[in-house]
Amino acid sequence: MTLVNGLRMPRDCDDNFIHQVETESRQQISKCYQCGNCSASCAYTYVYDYPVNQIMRLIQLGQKEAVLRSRSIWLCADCQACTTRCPCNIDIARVMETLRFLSVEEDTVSIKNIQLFYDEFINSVKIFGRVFETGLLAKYNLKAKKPFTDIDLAPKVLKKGKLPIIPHRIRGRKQVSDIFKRFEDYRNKKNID
Amino acid sequence: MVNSKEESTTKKDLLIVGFLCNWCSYGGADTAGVCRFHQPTDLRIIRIPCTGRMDPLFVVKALIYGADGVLVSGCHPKDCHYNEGNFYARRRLEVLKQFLPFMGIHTDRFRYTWVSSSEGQLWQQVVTEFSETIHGLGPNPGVHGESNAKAMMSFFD
Amino acid sequence: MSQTAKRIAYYPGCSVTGTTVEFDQSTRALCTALGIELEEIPDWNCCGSTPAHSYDPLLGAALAGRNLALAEEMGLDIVMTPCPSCLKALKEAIRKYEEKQQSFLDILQMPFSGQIRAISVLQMLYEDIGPKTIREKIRYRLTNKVIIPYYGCLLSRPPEFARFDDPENPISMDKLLQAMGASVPEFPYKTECCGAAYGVTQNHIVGKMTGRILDMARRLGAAAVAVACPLCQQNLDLRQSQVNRYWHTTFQMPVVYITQLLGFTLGIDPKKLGLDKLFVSADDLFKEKSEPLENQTQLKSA
Amino acid sequence: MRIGVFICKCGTNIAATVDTEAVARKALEYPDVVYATDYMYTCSEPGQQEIQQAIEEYDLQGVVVAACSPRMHEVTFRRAVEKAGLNRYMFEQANIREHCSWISKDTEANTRKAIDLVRMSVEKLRFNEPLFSSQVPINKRVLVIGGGISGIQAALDCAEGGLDVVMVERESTIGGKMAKLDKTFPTIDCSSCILGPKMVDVAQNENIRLYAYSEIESVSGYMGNFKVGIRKKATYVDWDACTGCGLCMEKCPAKKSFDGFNEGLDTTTAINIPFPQAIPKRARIDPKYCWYMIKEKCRICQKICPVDAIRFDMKHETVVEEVGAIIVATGFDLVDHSVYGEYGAGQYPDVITGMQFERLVNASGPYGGHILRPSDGKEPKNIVFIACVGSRDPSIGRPYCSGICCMYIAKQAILARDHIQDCNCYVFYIDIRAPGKNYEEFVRRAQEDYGVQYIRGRVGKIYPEGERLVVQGMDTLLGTQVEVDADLVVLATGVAASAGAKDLAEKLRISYDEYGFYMESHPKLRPVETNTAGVFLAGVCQGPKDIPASVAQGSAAAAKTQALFSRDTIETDPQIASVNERMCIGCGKCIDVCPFGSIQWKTLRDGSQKAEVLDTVCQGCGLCNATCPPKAIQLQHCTDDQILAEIDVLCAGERHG
Repeated sequence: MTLVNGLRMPRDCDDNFIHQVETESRQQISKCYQCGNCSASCAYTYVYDYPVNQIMRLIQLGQKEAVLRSRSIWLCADCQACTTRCPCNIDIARVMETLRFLSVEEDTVSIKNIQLFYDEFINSVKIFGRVFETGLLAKYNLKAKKPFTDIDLAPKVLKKGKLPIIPHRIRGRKQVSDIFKRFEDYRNKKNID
Repeated sequence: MVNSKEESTTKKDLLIVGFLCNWCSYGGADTAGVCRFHQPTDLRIIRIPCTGRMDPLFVVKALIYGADGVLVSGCHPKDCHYNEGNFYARRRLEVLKQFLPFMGIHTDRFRYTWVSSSEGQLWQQVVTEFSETIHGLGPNPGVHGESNAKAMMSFFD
Repeated sequence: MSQTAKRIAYYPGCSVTGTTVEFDQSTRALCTALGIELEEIPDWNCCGSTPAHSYDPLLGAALAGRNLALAEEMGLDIVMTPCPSCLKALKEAIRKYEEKQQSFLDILQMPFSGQIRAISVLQMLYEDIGPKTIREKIRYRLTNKVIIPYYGCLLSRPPEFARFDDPENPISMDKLLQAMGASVPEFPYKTECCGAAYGVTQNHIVGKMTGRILDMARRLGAAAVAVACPLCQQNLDLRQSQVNRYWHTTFQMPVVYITQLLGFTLGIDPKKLGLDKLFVSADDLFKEKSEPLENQTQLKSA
Repeated sequence: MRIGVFICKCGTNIAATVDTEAVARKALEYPDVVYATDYMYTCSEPGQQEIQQAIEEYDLQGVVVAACSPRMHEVTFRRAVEKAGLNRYMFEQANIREHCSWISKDTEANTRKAIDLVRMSVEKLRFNEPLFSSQVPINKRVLVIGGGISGIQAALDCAEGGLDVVMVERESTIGGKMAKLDKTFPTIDCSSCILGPKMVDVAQNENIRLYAYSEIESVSGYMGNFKVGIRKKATYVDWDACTGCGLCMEKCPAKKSFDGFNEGLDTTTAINIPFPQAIPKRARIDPKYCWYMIKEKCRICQKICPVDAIRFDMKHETVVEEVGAIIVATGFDLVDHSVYGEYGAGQYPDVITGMQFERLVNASGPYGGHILRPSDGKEPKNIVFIACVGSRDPSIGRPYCSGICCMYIAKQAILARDHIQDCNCYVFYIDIRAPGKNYEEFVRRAQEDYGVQYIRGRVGKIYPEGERLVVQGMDTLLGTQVEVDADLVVLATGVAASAGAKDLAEKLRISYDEYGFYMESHPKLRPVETNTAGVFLAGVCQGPKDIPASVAQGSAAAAKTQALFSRDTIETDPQIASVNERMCIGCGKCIDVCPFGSIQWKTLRDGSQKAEVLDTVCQGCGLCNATCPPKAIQLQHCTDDQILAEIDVLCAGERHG
């Protein structure tokens, strides 16, 4: 048994986590009084492991592990329904976004496929400056060990000449990769202090 | 926050005169007391019916006679027990602020604020902060040049 | 409105250069016809989209920021993009600039004032052109054709971020469609999510989402669904076959860009509008053109 | 002056952190102080006697008590010194508890502070002068604004006590919101059956003069003597002639007029009596719909009215009533749910408000008591109730709980189950607020005996699907989304301050909170008084409450009025401004600033204009005092001299010590 906000519970509380989420998202989580409107409005609740309102509650209790390892934060499509309808003016979508990036930082991403896709996406941007969809999709599907997903669509798409075979490389690739570099430096500095 | 409160009491007291309206801020100070909210001891409170009663002269006199700081507090705008007293107060005290420098008085030595009778916590905060400010400024060096002060007085009389 | 050509910075975004190229085509064609000078941001890069933001909002902001900086360099104060998620990324960048200016600029390393404004194609059509002008300019009317306006998530949400239209019941597209003579029923799923990026990673989700939307559209007797978002279009159009498999349905619902519809009614050559790029053919919709109705429309506008 | 100083230990409350003995010793050094001591509990009976004895013994002319806050015991001690033959205003109290002993543990500093505070009080006291309150006669008539249940209760209680009552009602009938209700919780007794008789009493009680379809135009004067301008709005029917036979309603062709009483669920005629039990039962023409008013033809009502009471040329008129007290019972409005786009923004006919539901189930309602869908008149199978619509919602600026919704939807669900045996009722709630007597049991009954489904969670969206409405909600206890195919959705719209509340408040010079609810004098101890003497509050105009509470407050306001009127004159507080005519330059600044209009011009024999304070109106805020250029007008017991004296000793003390 450990104390969570002075409650004795069989789980750990990370006060720093609450603070971290609030500063990064610039939202006051304690405003949430659990009306459940976010979950009611969310189109994805049925695929979530924790509905949004429970995510908010978990944050209030500093349940870092549970939150950052949850599938929900990755299944959120950022559709803004929750934010639009929250009676307490909490920008919930932004909180979810914050959680995604915190979970990347902590390397606790639950849905590997999504991380895979995102990594490929970012790589594509790093290399070409833009997203090379053909390559991205192919590569992703291979790595995701499901090379035949959307295979049914491929011919159609190609017929319409919609998937360029050669990636477009922008001239400012250097500029873009520099942005990445400078960002990494910033990241490292932040993590040090 | 806490330790800052501790030290401000251990320092030697300076003199802060407080003018509090009977209905909101005086009650707020009472509430703070009832809740035992720890506060610096420099403040001496004069009870007035309403901040609308505040004659800028009072502030000026206090500062000239050697008070190190003056704190005026009343009801929040729109909550005035007498409907609009605190609006008049705001207008007058704003003007007063403009004049303090002419008397060689640091404007930070004077502050006015709104605290309701339920806001004990806020009152503790206000008192603590203001006392710290005043301790930061140190004792009131007094008015430079009697004549200057006289001039000011005549302005207000 | 804009008699003297109005100059706007144009940010196409990656997806419209590939899978949804017709949105790009029709947007350009339309703007030319409406006397709006689109200036593509030279050598623009990917806005970072959701992946970059999930990686770290600051990275996303910086990536999108480069495009904004370039646009400012062009001396333009408005950047328009056909893709709502790009739009969000651009706005996000402006917000980050306001919040974490220093680190933002440190990473971007480009002159940026944050004065630029980002808008969607729909916003431009509705606010800068407006239904009235459109009613005057169109040559063909979509008379007695039921067309469903589908907005998706991001065009008007969240309110204080989008600053456009009503978050719960947007009406801009409705008004535009009505101006084109179409009959527009109340569509309850206007802002329901289409499944967004899960087409790729979790396409069963998209199946469910889009299925509901298409079903409702059919029940309302829709001849087509009008959209203003490449992602929505892809999920509804490209993936319609998947939806049919998922739900054992037989949807054949054309999903058309508002820009294509508008272009058509203005009499722009369908080729230029990329109508042929749609997966579910919309030919029936455009087949029998009602006669040009200058005089009638004149009366209307009078 | 001979002054006695009493330092209270207040047990250990003060003594623990203040050296009271030292303070007393120090006090003896002050000018005029002839006696000083400390005592365990000065406010106690023996404590007070101690003071009185000292007054005797040392024949004191003034007393200073250093103890708790004067807001606590000033009155007590004033009474004590008065008993001993002093003028009660020859007393000052220094607050060395709340402002000293309780807020610091540093005994030294506290003692120093206490010494200063006592010093200041002594100095102030030296300038005190005996004050005597004057007596003014009371006009023993009371004005009740608002003819809802709490207004009615207040009026009847006052009339019962033999007072003349003037009642002003904005609508053309009294009864307010309660008249529209079908049943009332938690007893399910018929609303009009319990309200009706009271309405009749109002009509029949010869002590009550009722101005229906009238509004307050102006208020002047003060407690005991108010002058109220009442605007009688044109009804276009001579109510002295009209018998309420209703013939005109049968014949009036403008049948599409808005029916406010039925919450717009039905239409009525342009000339109409809101409902059969209306009081007064008089017809009124709605100019927005009357054919003759819009297009100059028709006049059928005029032709058929047996007592020819129709007056198309009727104008508004203003009457003035003089009263001694005012009871404000202006009630409330319901939150406009059109702000909720996700609930259809008021566009879906089958998404209705709680009040509309009341009309639906009511036997005298549009469907004669059958619950039917407004859209197609079909009987609903699935009825969904949504709580907290417009309550607990900071995003629309209403963070407060409306207090009544939880109960009325429980009642309505029960009624629905009673009317339609095989219907399903679902209630989406966030928390159930059922604090009243038998309330919780009532809500339990809804669930246990009537099988109402309670789902904890808010509804995200309502959208039409075919003939039905899909309600997309959340069961937060289960952690899953739930959808209901509803035939009828009832929004438990919350309580909002009445539209005209703020204007009226300005006229009455009473204050209101940020939501427009009127402010009581003290949230706990003065719940029906306002800060304007002689103006009392009753009902929801002061804040959300249910019928029992509104009635109780109505009676309370009546009781306060009775108490006020039980005397023939009122004693005025003498701590008010007074003008020194020799110094007054007649600039009139004080007249301009006075928030209460309590200063007027006075012409002296030499014809010169001077300011004059109306004792009974002045509230003693001192605004005039601070404004007066020559300081001719002084707030007694808080004069410039007194305040300056306090400042002086305080700072002087500091300078030399």
